[in-house]
Amino acid sequence: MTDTAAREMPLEPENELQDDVAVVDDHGSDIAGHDDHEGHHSSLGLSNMKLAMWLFLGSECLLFGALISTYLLSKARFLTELVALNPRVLDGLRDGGMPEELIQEFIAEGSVEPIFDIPFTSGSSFILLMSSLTMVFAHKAVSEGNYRNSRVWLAATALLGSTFMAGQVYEFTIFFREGLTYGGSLFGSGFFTLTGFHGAHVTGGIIMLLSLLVLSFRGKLQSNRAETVELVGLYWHFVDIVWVLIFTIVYLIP
Amino acid sequence: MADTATETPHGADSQHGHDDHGDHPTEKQYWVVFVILAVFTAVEVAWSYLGLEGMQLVVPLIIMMVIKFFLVAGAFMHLYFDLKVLNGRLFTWAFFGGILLAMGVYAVVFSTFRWQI
Amino acid sequence: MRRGVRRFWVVVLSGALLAACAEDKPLNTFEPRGPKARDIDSLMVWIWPIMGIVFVLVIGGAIAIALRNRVRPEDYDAEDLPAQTHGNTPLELAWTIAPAVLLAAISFPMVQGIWSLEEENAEGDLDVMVIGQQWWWEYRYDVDGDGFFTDANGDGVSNQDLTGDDAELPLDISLDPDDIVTANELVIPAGEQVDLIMTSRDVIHSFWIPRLNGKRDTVPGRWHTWSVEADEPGKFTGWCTEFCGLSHSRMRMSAIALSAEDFDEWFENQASPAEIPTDPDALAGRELFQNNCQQCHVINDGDLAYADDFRTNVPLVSLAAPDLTHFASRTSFAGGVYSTYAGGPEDDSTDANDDGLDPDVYLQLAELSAAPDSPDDYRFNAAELKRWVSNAPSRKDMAPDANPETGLGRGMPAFESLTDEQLDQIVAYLATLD
Amino acid sequence: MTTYDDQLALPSGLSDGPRQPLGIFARPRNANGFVDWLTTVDHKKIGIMYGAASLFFLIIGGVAALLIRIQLATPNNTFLSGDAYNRIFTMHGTVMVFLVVMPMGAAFANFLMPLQVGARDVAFPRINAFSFWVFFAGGLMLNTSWFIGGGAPNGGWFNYAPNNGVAFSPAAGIDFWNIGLLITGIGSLTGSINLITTVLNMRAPGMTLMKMPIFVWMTLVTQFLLLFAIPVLTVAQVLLAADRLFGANFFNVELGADPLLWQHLFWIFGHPEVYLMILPAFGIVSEVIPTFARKPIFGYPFMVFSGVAIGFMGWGVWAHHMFVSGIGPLSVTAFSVATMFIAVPTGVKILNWLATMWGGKLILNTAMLFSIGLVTQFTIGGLSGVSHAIAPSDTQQTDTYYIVAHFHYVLFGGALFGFVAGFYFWWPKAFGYRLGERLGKWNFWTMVLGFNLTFGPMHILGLQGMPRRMQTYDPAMGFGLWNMVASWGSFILALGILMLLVNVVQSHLAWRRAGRPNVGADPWDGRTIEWSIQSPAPSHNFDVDPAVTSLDDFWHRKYQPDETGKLRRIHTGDEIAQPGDPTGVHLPAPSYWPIVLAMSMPIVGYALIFNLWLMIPGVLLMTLSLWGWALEPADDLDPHDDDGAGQGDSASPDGGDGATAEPELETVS
Ligand code: HEA
Ligand code: HEA
Ligand code: HEC
Ligand code: CUA
Ligand SMILES: [Cu+2]
Repeated sequence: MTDTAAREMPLEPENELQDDVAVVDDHGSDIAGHDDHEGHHSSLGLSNMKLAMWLFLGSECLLFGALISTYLLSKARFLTELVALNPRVLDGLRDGGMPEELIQEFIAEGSVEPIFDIPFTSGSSFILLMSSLTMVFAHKAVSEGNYRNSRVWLAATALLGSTFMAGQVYEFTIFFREGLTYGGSLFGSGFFTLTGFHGAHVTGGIIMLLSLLVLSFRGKLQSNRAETVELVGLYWHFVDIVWVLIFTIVYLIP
Repeated sequence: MADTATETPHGADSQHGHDDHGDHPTEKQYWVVFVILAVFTAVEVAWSYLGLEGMQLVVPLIIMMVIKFFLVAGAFMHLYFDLKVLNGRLFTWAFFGGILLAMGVYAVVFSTFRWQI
Repeated sequence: MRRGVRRFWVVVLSGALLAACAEDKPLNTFEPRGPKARDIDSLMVWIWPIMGIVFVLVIGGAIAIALRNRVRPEDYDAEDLPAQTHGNTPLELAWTIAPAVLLAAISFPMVQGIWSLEEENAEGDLDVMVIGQQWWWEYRYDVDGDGFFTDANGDGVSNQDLTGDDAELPLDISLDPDDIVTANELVIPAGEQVDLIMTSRDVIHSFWIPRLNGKRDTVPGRWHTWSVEADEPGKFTGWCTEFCGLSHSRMRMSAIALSAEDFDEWFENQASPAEIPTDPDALAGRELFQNNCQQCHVINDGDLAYADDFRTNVPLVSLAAPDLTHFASRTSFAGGVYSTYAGGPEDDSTDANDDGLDPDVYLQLAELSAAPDSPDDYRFNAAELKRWVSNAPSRKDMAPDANPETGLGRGMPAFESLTDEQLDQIVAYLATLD
Repeated sequence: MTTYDDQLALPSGLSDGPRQPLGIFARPRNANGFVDWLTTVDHKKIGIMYGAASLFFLIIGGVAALLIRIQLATPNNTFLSGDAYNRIFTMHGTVMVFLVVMPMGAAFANFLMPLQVGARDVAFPRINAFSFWVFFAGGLMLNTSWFIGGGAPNGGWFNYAPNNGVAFSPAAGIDFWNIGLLITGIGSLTGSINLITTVLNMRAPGMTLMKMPIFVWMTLVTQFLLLFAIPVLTVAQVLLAADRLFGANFFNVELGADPLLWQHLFWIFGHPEVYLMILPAFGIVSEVIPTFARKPIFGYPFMVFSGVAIGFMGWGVWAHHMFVSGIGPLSVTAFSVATMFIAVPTGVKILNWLATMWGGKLILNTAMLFSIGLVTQFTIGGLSGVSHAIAPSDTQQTDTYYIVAHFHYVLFGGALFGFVAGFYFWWPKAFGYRLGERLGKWNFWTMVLGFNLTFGPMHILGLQGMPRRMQTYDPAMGFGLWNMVASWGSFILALGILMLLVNVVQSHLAWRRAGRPNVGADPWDGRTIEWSIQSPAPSHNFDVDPAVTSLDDFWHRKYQPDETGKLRRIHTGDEIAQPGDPTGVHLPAPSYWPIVLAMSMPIVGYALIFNLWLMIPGVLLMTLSLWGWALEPADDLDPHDDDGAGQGDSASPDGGDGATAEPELETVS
């Protein structure tokens, strides 16, 4: 039992700091691969964490692929029924409070384009794209040991991400007010689910970035931790890439 | 297959030391990539306003989308610069394997549905 | 010859499979009674022997090797190793390529089979609309023969619209008196390919009459085509084969093939409205029906009024209940679970799934039951029907109570308020509907 | 078989099973401490827990199966109501697939794969613990639906839309199915990432990919299948949850949805799923057969590549479950042909196993019998699979008992037989004693008999037209006889499985009575490096990194050619086995956070189903545990254990170059 107690004894922070092995990881990952030195090292000369992150992203491709497919199918089926004036579909939109002109516009154009505000979304897409740039700089700064810069870039990335999210929330409310509800139509369900999932990913990324920032302010984000930043970066870029797809597929292609 | 490089006797890759990517792009290169991305985005949006339809609209948009995709993956996510490790195959496969699989599978799904719009 | 080959293999494969050929299995897939089913069967006649050979080789081989090469524990000698073969690339390539070649060969007739199953009948031939719902089948026949069905709004929907790549999807498929609407029993002319245009009102079902063809799902919101053809007149049993909820196991159906003349006679009868009964009991039953049943069921006797907008009055998920206009002309009810007629030659079960029914008497059922000549003749199964009307959910799993989410129920409710006498009157009325 | 029990000369202090030398922490290997199991991050313990959990769920699923068989024994039976029947077969299928076969695969992958690649643990031990607990939590949650929320799910294991919507299935059962499996899916996903990383990146020096044991290869393929398949199911489940809980319309036909979307998503997952259930078993027999044939596996590269090919092709055939769904003749043609060709790589495996046995000196012990059982029984299932692949004939067969026969032959006769073989084979490595051979043989023959009596007749029933998922049938349909036979068979089969459980208990007791004799490192004259360490495997696995130079490395160290080229045994396994000395090794410390985090998931699940207020404790707990997890060092730097591992070689922080260095074996006094 004493053994157990010893095991559970929390570690002194300083101790941990010096020991670049016991990396505290910000997004719940583990690093045991690094710890048994005498034995294990990587067969491929890669870091386990990084490999794991890439695998995770590979799996995310199928997730977003399925969501995008669902969206496309839902939109197509929605428009088919709408153009055929299926009364239930019309009722669904009207119950959500969609103005009649907008509905007629949908029908006339056979497209959901009228509800989108392309300039606005282009702006937020650009912001998200920009955050990828700041993210690489953050990583660069950390690996070069430039702590001041790293904080600036991390904060900038988180800020840009938050701006994007704010834009999305704003967009959602606008859509909602225009009568595009989650339950009112197939298109609404598909659209909000896809973009909502993406938004949840961005939010997760922001939380990671903020955690990094906190670590940095507590002096724990030193160059030996560059990989952690890189991992967050990979995730962040991936989320950005997904938006590149969504922006084109959902917004630009009617 | 992703394994040729792993045939190297153990420890041969130890010069990779801490990690696997030697040369990362310079700050300037990042900026260049970013500007290209930004330009593409602008062109995309503009294109969507040209009032084109069908293939004329969709194909260029998709092409630009794909280019952007690879720019981010290649430059920002360092896939391009990881080419040195394992001849770049491992990460590339983990990730693009997922993408290719997703594309293949979902394309087939689509082909089995009726499309009217 | 082909039959001979098949018999041979069936016997060889196992004695047990022989039992599968026995005649008393109404769903047996080994007994094609129509060209489509025969196509499938004749494809399988070749597949099973091939599989049988592989089976014998692999399993026999495994057992033989195990027996031949076994070493008993007492003879075990750690030093005495067998020859350490690591592999043999040509050999392995051979058993990679050989099955591939075999399968490639099989795929030719297979692909042909796939497409031939899809072949539709000629323009102008009989098409029947099949609608699955929890837990019974509805069939609609195009009466005026113009290739159009009518939807609830009276708009014409061409069956051409319902197939092919640009199918329109009319969602409101509800009952319309202009078409022949029947339930559970698909009546077809023998020797003619009948195309089925299928959909569902609620969940996915699957239409399967094994002796006439394989199965095809009926999917809500989609129209699928499938066809059946019977060589000879007869009754062919089927079963819904896509899990569709509570009473999936009680969703059966049958196809009844009639000779050309009989079919015409049947068709004419179905196309005309039901007769208003003269018997006072039946008349009383008719009134009870109007008050209790009409909110869901349709009986078209020219006089009987029914709800204009049928759907809105019916608290049913599927929005429809079986059309009872010619109820007594059908041999089974409640999703093919109960017989409308009991008795008949060599049979007095009330089991709808035995094929004792002689299709030659199909059209005379009602007459026979009204005035049976002998106890062997068919008689209207009043007892079972009465049990059904008084408490249907006890005869078949259903959930007539409304779903809290949708306010809709599934199936027919119990009518405990009806007295015994009233029930008899209703049954008497239903018996007149031939 | 030669036993080594007596000839063992263990280093002192190890005679009673390997023990940690004095003073060094803390991971008592025979910990009867409950807490130790809850907090362990040791891949072996986690593997054992996966195994135990899957056996537990096997009993639940099996009892459900027996209820099914009782109900179907006679026509028009009323033992179960229609409603109860639907719930029971749904739970039977779901439990067997998701909570029995999948975790059993995970059990072997976890316990064995790190040992076979010569790693000290998996890449992310805490995540590994989390994977297990989250699977277990999800499984328990699913099973609570027997008691709460209006009954167990009733939509069938593939739960087709729109029958799974609130309009048709208002009770919460479907939500349990949906959310419960969503939760287990999280475990599968994290597990797959973890295990792939381990295989790719933590192999012993010298173990190149083509020197990995086949089981490791199959694990790799399996985990890749999981990695890519789980997200597809996740999306399907998210869509369903959105529909059921938040009023979305993805499967609402009235608004134009197409229900086939569910089928596509489910089977894109579902078909890779069936291969990821069978491949671990294939891996297991690929280890067992060479060992007891005393020959190397025949055609290693073919075995590897056929496994990989099955993995790839498994992605291109999902619509063979939809041949009658109306996907159009072109798709049917493509999928039909693609499906048939999966028989090719699978056939290569079958024939290569036979070729391995050919000319061998077979020791037909229980593990080997079960392996041969797999080869034969699986082939039967595979051949009926090919007959479904022929789409026209599938229109007659689909949704009949012929399909039920097919998948029980591949799942039970394939996967489970393989797993049982694995139990018998690796039991000594996990627990230090063998399972009894006598009862084992009884176990095997009872199971073979019961199995074939149960599922053999289902071929006939299916061809006679008996549809599946039928609560009852009419006597006039003529299904009575074979159903009765199958029902009897199922009880014989249950007896067979019972024997396995009895064998476990009995062998354990016998071993205890005999004073816990040590079975030795290498009880079967094994081929792969997991046999080069003590049994039961010490918690640190390897004292020194095993340097691997060839396939079946351990075997080659025992047997070498003499001058004449004839193979001679130069060592027994125990002579060259590692003594199990943990000095200088330090292991990741146990942690509470994985289990706590995992337990927060079902709370969130219940919140979604019953009351969103429950979200608050659920999310709080989740945040707390994530927080705790993040702040907890993954590593326990025990002050005694300052072998320099921690701070010393900071030049190579992740040990990338420890390769050539001799492991430090300082003795700590
Ligand atoms: C472990 C799981 C597992 C495995 C390995 C397989 C393997 C195969 N399965 Fe099976 N299958 C299931 C589990 C599995 N299946 C389940 C659970 C279902 C039902 C789901 C449900 O509806 O509930 C199902 C259903 C199913 C269907 C759908 C049936 C229907 O619902 O209509 C089909 C159709 O093609 C099919 C085909 C195949 C084929 C071709 C193989 C092949 O991989 C088999 C290949 C093996 C061999 C062929 C034997 C060895 C080969 C040789 C000895 C070489 C020589 C052989 C020849 C030349 C033929 N399976
Ligand atoms: C790995 C997967 C697996 C396994 C091992 C089994 C094992 C068994 N299965 Fe099942 N089965 C499925 C997967 C599996 N099944 C799936 C996926 C379905 C489809 C579900 C659906 O349609 O949705 C299905 C469906 C299915 C049906 C069809 C139901 C229907 O369509 O209506 C039947 C019918 O007989 C059946 C029977 C059995 C039997 C008798 C066993 C036996 O082998 C079980 C034997 C095991 C035990 C009995 C437990 C252990 C025994 C003891 C501990 C002994 C002591 C205990 C007692 C005696 C109480 N299964
Ligand atoms: C709420 C709607 C509803 C009401 C009211 C109702 N039924 Fe039904 N009825 C159904 C449904 C639904 C079925 C189909 C049940 C099945 O087979 O699954 C059915 C089936 C039947 C059948 C069998 C038809 C066939 O061919 O299979 C008969 C006969 C019948 N009802 C008679 C009656 C009578 C008589 C009454 C009134 C006393 C009545 N029903 C009232 C819904 C209703
Ligand atoms: Cu309808 Cu099953
Ligand atoms: Cu499959």
